[in-house]
Amino acid sequence: MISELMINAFLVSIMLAIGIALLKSRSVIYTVLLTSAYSLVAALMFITLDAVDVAFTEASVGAGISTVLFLAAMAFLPKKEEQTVNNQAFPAVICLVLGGVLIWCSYDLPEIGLATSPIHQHIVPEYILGSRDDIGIPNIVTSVLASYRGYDTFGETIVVFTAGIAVLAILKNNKKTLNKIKSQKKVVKNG
Amino acid sequence: MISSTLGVWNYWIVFFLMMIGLFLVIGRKNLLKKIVGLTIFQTSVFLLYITFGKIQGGTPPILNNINETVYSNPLPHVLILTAIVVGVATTALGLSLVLRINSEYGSIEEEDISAQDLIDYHDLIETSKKISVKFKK
Amino acid sequence: MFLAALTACAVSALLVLARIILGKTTFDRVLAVNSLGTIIVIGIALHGFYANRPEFLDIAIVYALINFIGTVAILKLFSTGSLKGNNK
Amino acid sequence: MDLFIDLLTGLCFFLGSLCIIIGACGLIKLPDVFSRIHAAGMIDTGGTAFFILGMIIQSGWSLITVKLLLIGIFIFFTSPVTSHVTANLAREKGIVPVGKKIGKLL
Repeated sequence: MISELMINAFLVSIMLAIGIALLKSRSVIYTVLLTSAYSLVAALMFITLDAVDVAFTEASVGAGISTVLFLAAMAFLPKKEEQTVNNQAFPAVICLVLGGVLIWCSYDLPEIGLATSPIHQHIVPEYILGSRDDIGIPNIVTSVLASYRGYDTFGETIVVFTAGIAVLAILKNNKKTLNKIKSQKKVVKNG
Repeated sequence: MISSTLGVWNYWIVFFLMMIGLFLVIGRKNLLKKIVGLTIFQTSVFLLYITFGKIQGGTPPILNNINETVYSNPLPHVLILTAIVVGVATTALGLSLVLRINSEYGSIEEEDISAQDLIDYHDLIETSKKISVKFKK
Repeated sequence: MFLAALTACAVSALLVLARIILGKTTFDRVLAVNSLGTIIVIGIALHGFYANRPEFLDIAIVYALINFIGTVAILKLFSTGSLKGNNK
Repeated sequence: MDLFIDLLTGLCFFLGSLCIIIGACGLIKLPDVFSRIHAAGMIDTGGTAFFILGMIIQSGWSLITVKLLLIGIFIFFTSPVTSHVTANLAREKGIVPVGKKIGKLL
């Protein structure tokens, strides 16, 4: 009972430590490393919170594909952050105030793992029974994802498709249009 | 005492992580760091949702043949499963935008980019002044 | 018994995390992140047994692979400056 | 019989915990990359081997055993590759091992 809570608290504290290290890091490759470690610990956290499918997705997508994407982008980018002496007090104050308000509100949230909290009352028992009797898939997450909430998943695929097309359109090597724009600029400058 | 503190400890740390992500987004000038901050923010929101779905003494929501099993809430898991995939699509889009900005401006520091924009803007104003002077003549 | 083993994992994870944060060179950090991944793989397997549902070891398999891919990709970027080809 | 299995598992877990804690302490304590690779290897080989052995003893003969064996095989193949790549790259990038007399070895 209490050991589950202890495991959760420990893991989440490790994630906080990694986050603080992220705040202090300067070189970009160190940041990417820390993000990878952060995703790893987050997925273990998902397992201890009983979200097995989410942990699977986070492990393969969050820790794997994200890291490789960051690295592939970093190959074309400058490797070090410039030491800027700008004033960071204003963003810090905003974040602290917002965090304080959120923590103040957290006293009204239900305690972790209470079976009587409102989220567990409404529609979930029907889904669990329906998944056993009507659909017949043992994994409830799959049956909700593909059957009860099928249109959401359809919309998700549309979003991913749009993002893929947008990435291709942005990264397309369109030197012709660039040269056209530059020549137009020159025409304007020369009068 | 310990139990009640542990009962809200997850929420506190999740809010701290959110604020770290927000600070990385609005406080840093490097565009890559901003995207890392977005990732942190996303993951903390996922953690908040999954924390709501946990039931003490429950098992993962995969049916077994024992009758009296308590399953954790599967609905947040479904939502977050969608959100993770969309989040990676967003990250890819942001990274491609950063790459494009780097090839156009030669830098990913916010101050450099805005300075170059300012110079271009002044150039544009001066040339338009010249053109208008020509038209008046 | 499983709880004791999980505690040992937790202690070593803390020590490895200290090395990630303190580490002097990038190689120290890469090595420590790899070790943290291994410890987490062990932790997932142990937690499956601890919660009496050890069917979820697939995640640990995925982890073992993803960890390796991430580490090698970081080292490759660090050595050649890009992810494609082996030109130096 | 159950007691015997539990005792064996406990022994394996004890040895595994010892291995990973010694490895983690080594990662903190040892002076440079080349010596820290030994400590990381301790975690990767000794720790995983003993823990997986203990869990195999506990689970009996089923699909879980196959999955555990797969994890063990993956880690046993990937760990030396990572160590080798790290050490090779560190040498190429010019990190000098502690205690090496310059010009003697390598």
